[in-house]
Amino acid sequence: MTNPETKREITMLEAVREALVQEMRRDENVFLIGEDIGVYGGAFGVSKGMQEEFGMERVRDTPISEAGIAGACVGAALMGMRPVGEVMFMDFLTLMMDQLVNQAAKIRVMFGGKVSIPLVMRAPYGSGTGAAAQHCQSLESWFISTPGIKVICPSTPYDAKGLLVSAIRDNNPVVFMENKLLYKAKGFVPEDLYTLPISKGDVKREGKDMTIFSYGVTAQRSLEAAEILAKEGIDIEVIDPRTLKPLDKDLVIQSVSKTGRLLIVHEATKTGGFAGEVTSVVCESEAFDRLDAPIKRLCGLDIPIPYNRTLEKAATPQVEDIVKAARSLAIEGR
Amino acid sequence: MTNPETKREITMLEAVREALVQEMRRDENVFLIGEDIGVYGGAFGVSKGMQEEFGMERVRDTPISEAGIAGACVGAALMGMRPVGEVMFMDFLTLMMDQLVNQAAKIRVMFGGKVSIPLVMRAPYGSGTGAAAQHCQSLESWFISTPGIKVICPSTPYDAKGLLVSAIRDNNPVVFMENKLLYKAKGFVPEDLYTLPISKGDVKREGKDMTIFSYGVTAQRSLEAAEILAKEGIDIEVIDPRTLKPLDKDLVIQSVSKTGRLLIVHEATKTGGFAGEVTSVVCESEAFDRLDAPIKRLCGLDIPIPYNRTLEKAATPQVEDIVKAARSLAIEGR
Amino acid sequence: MPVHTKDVSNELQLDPKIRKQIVQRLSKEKLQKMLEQMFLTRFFEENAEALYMRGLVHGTMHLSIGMEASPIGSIAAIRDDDYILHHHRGHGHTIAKGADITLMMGEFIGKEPGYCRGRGGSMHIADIAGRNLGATGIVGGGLPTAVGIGLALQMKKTDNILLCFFGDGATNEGSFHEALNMAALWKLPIVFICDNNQYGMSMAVERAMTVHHISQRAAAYNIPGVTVDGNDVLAVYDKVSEAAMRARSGEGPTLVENLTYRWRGHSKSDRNLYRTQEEIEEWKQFDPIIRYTGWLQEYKVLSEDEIDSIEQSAKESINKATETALAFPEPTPENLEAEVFAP
Amino acid sequence: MPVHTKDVSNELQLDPKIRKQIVQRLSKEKLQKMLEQMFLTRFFEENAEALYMRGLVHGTMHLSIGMEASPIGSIAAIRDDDYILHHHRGHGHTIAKGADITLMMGEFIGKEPGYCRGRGGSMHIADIAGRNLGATGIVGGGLPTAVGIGLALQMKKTDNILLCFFGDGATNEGSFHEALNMAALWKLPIVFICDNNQYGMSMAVERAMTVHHISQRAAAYNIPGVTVDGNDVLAVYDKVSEAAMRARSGEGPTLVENLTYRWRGHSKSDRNLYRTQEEIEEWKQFDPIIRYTGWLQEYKVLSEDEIDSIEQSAKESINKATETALAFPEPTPENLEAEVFAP
Ligand SMILES: Cc1ncc(C[n+]2csc(CCOP(=O)(O)OP(=O)(O)O)c2C)c(N)n1
Ligand SMILES: Cc1ncc(C[n+]2csc(CCOP(=O)(O)OP(=O)(O)O)c2C)c(N)n1
Ligand SMILES: [Mg+2]
Ligand SMILES: [Mg+2]
Repeated sequence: MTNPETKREITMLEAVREALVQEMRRDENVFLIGEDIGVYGGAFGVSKGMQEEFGMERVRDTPISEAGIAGACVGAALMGMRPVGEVMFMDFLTLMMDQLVNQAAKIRVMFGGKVSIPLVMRAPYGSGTGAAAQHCQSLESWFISTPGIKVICPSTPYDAKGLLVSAIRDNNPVVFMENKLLYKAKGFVPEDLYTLPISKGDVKREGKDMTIFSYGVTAQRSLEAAEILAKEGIDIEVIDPRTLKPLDKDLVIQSVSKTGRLLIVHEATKTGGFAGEVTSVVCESEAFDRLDAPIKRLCGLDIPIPYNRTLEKAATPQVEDIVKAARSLAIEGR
Repeated sequence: MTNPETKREITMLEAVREALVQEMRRDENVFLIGEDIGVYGGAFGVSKGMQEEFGMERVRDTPISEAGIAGACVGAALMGMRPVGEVMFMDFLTLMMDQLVNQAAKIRVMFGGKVSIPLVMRAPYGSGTGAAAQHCQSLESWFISTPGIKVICPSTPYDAKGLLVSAIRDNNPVVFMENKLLYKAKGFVPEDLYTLPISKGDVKREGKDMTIFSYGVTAQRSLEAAEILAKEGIDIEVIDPRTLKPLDKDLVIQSVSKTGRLLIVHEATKTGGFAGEVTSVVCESEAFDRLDAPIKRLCGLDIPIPYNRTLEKAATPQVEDIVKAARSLAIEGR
Repeated sequence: MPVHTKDVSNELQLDPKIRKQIVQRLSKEKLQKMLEQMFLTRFFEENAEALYMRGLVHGTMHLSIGMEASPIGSIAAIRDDDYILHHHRGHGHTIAKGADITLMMGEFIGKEPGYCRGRGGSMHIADIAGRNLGATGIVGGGLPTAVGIGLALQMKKTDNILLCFFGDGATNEGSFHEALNMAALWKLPIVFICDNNQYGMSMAVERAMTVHHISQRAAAYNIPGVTVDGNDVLAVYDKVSEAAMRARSGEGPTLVENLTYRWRGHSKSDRNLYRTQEEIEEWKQFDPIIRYTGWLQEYKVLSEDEIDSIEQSAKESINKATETALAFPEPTPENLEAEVFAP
Repeated sequence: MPVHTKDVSNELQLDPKIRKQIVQRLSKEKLQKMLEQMFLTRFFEENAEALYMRGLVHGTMHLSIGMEASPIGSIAAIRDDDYILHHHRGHGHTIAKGADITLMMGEFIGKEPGYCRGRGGSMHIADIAGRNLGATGIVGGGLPTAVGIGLALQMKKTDNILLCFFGDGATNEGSFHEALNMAALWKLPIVFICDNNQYGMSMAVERAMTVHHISQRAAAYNIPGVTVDGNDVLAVYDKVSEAAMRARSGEGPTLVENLTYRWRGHSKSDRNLYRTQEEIEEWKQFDPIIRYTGWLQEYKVLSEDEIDSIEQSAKESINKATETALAFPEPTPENLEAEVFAP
């Protein structure tokens, strides 16, 4: 795991804000746009205080008009600005799909490569806050299957800051997923501006008996599960792609080639989720022959997220579910 | 393959229309709604002549308001009607995502199972007509990953009629995909009203050396490829799930257990496409141990569909691509 | 100060003579029921808030304290067999449509016997049997759905109508535009009712749109648009009655804007930075319950004692409902996937 | 007969005195250029249609024959360094913004040297260097994008403006509403121009909305809305000039509705069942080119001979462009995935 050389601990939320603030100071083409991001600071408080420094133009509150926000980003990007949009909950990307998929993702190729669309859409995602079916989705697979869009999902404050800066500087549309439960998670983050490479995953824990591939909050849960299983003598490698698209296939292939076992864990629903893609990538690689057991998926249930806390927890993989699945995979095929 | 007992050949387009006409005669709760479906007959002519029989209320032209059309279907379904919406091109589902995903798919569970949403959204999809990036997409994976929605995609006129009738009678939201290039394809179709079971796939060609899993126009291309390879002594089984969600897993598992080889072919982009899901399903089943070679995917390129005919063809699997991929898979691992 | 504060205090106020006429047209029973519902809503939300503070509720919550006249006056104007569709701030609407407060509270706390079996929560309470077709958490998300409901009512040749509620912020969503256009075009039996509480979260109406009154947007669909003193339950009742008659007689939809104000924050995370304490206090002068009880006494419909006893009994009902609901069983996480598709 | 046919023939016609003033305000060069562009557009599309008939074009095509005055009059009203954004029926807009017709035709036929390297085709011609930011095939899809372009122009403190074009049908999309609201709110330097050709595919305007004039929808955003005789290139020029000045001076957007008519079917598959032949013929009486050449002669700007020679030379240019474009190389399908992401 990449270890930042700093002793400063901040939360993921602060890391995201710091990336925004520092990039906005550096490049006047960067601006924020979204609902209630000004004095309110955004639904989760990410941009709290930023309007004071950057003004109402560059931290721009909008009417409740998601298609309009997305369009504002596409158009501004077309003109050479670097807009960072905020969709209040990832679920509301449903209202931005035309602008993101039919416009942002396609304009470059459709216009013969003569223009680029450097925009970032920040999307808080995931369940665990009791906000029920319409405010808890993890919709990454829609964008992973859309040519022309990059998808990033950090699991630590360090990754969040470095990758958000890279996303802003990238010349393509990026959906930047932020897990709501991780906003309060702390980690070491350098104070200076830095970038992390897009499409480079990270080994969050080295191990030899099995690979767990995960991202976002389930990457953190996987690390917890790995510690528990370490006590049982199962040595798990946890890899975090950080960028879901384009995927760092080498990292997955190398890790699985080494461990011979792969468990893919994500919060998004299992059916049609990203885990299938990762499975295919491994099957199509040389790692396939090194598999000692079938690839397993541990993902969200195929249900709209329920409100009740117990049901909500049951809907996505928790630490104990990961422990159980990994423990059983460890002995399979032996 | 299920063989209808009839000698009447009609096109897929006529089969779809016949399903609509016969269901509308049978059940007055069924109605059509969409853009230019009246005198114009819809962009592809599916509902040509229907307004004459059923009137302007039950074959209802709408303003160009996709979210409105989807909402009209959701609301009418909530009231016990059985709306059949038409989105002119599948690409415009981007504008219906909130109504379909956040409302239609979730209302049942969100309201405690006390209501159901029986709607069908017919969606012409796919490339090959020179309509470029915004009119050629195959977006099934978005809906496959959405709990609460069923996805159907027929490859023959017979399947189209029987499945559309079942879709209309189903008590859930269904995205019904119709391949534009197949509209003119002919096949035997009984004149009487009949249903085909949702979530039951079909063996379109029996074979013992390899399974090709495909649907829509690529299922037809796979059959052509199988005939070509038969002459080379490669005996291919072509299975067509017909319903993509919920998937007939048994059919896939049985076929692959028998042949030991699986090639998944679809028009949608490879990355994040349905093929990954199918790969995972097989990996998680007993068929995994019967595999003689890794599972292979042959899918659309990760690009917005280009306008130029040559480029457009290169973007999705053609017969010769399938032949090549299947031929190479046939000898792998031997 | 938001643009509309003055409107309510001045020009929109009903002529007392007209208000008196409205009261005279209504039975004591009806007038009393409206008051009961206002109290029930107020106490339901105060209890809900208290439960939240005690950590007994997981998730979010949107309170409509101070806004009760809009849903209750509106729904008093329709028949029991008519329909409503509402939104995230929907406790008042649900009570007005005759919901069982115990099942409501059960849902709020996420219990199995709750209206949505604990799957929906505060933002999604629906009472399908009571023709309350539920609440969406997607701002503006109910508007296109309303078109379908209206269409079904029209196609089935019923004489029922739908009240479709949404906030001021929702009128900036594309869905508002598409829905109003379609409903106007097909003369659907819908009354579109905007609970204009001056803010969409932190966005004051005048920072989110350039028209002074949301009702002006009716012009784009050639339908009537009306702005009402939304803290006057009688004025709301009166204007929605007219619109309901129009809808029922096949003349099509009306856009009714009830000007009101939310006393509490948008949801739990709100620090109220976007408005002043004075503004909130000013609006509290227009408490719809106090105004209504004043008129009921003035027009001798109810005595102070009667009002007190209605208030007391509402408070007791809510307390009892809360107690019962807290004792309700939790849902269990078995077979969740099996309930997704209808048979 | 669609609702607007009479409008153009009667009330909307410019007072001849005003028309004369407009002509007098313009240089001969400018007036001649507008005529050239009208001819170029007409012949471009006639050639395109012929190529299509001969099977040389794969895909679809949307012709604007009969509608030339709207894009050409509008774009004549802005500066070369201003921007446009248009839609599926965008040949006239592209020519008016100064495109190279050979590269346009190359794109139409899908060749590598075409504007979009054969990737876009007729529906997506963009000439980024010429500040023509392209055409979307999603009805209404350009409107939200326009907000971002306007925002960038404003934030960069340029004095450039954007003309955003769309059809009558597009005004029923939610995106229209969101975009106009945001542009009005922030006083963006945009002129929204509706090429109202009476139909969205087969839907007559009056079957798709309840307002008589699309410009009435400006009321929902408190911005000026104006309906223009869209077959009078001078009237269009005049009204868009006013709106452009407003936009440029920071006063915000205007909604301009150019009433016009499409002579051809919507696209190739159209059997014209939704309108009568008489209606089409009636509108052909208002051919924007014939009307314009008439006035040019009447006001002695150009002689018949001069006009003929402009016509001839436009025809020749288009023929030559077609020939050249047909000989252009095809794109090759190598490394298509590599071009998706910008470096
Ligand atoms: C599509 C969508 N965008 C944003 C939100 C987040 N959100 C929830 S309520 C709200 C404010 C809504 O304002 P208004 O319509 O005026 O209703 P109010 O909350 O004032 O009752 C916002 C922005 C949402 N739930 N859905
Ligand atoms: C979102 C969307 N819906 C439907 C279509 C199909 N379609 C293409 S053009 C058109 C008619 C558009 O009408 P209008 O806006 O009046 O433009 P016109 O074609 O008349 O120039 C339709 C329905 C589309 N391309 N995009
Ligand atoms: Mg509000
Ligand atoms: Mg039109």
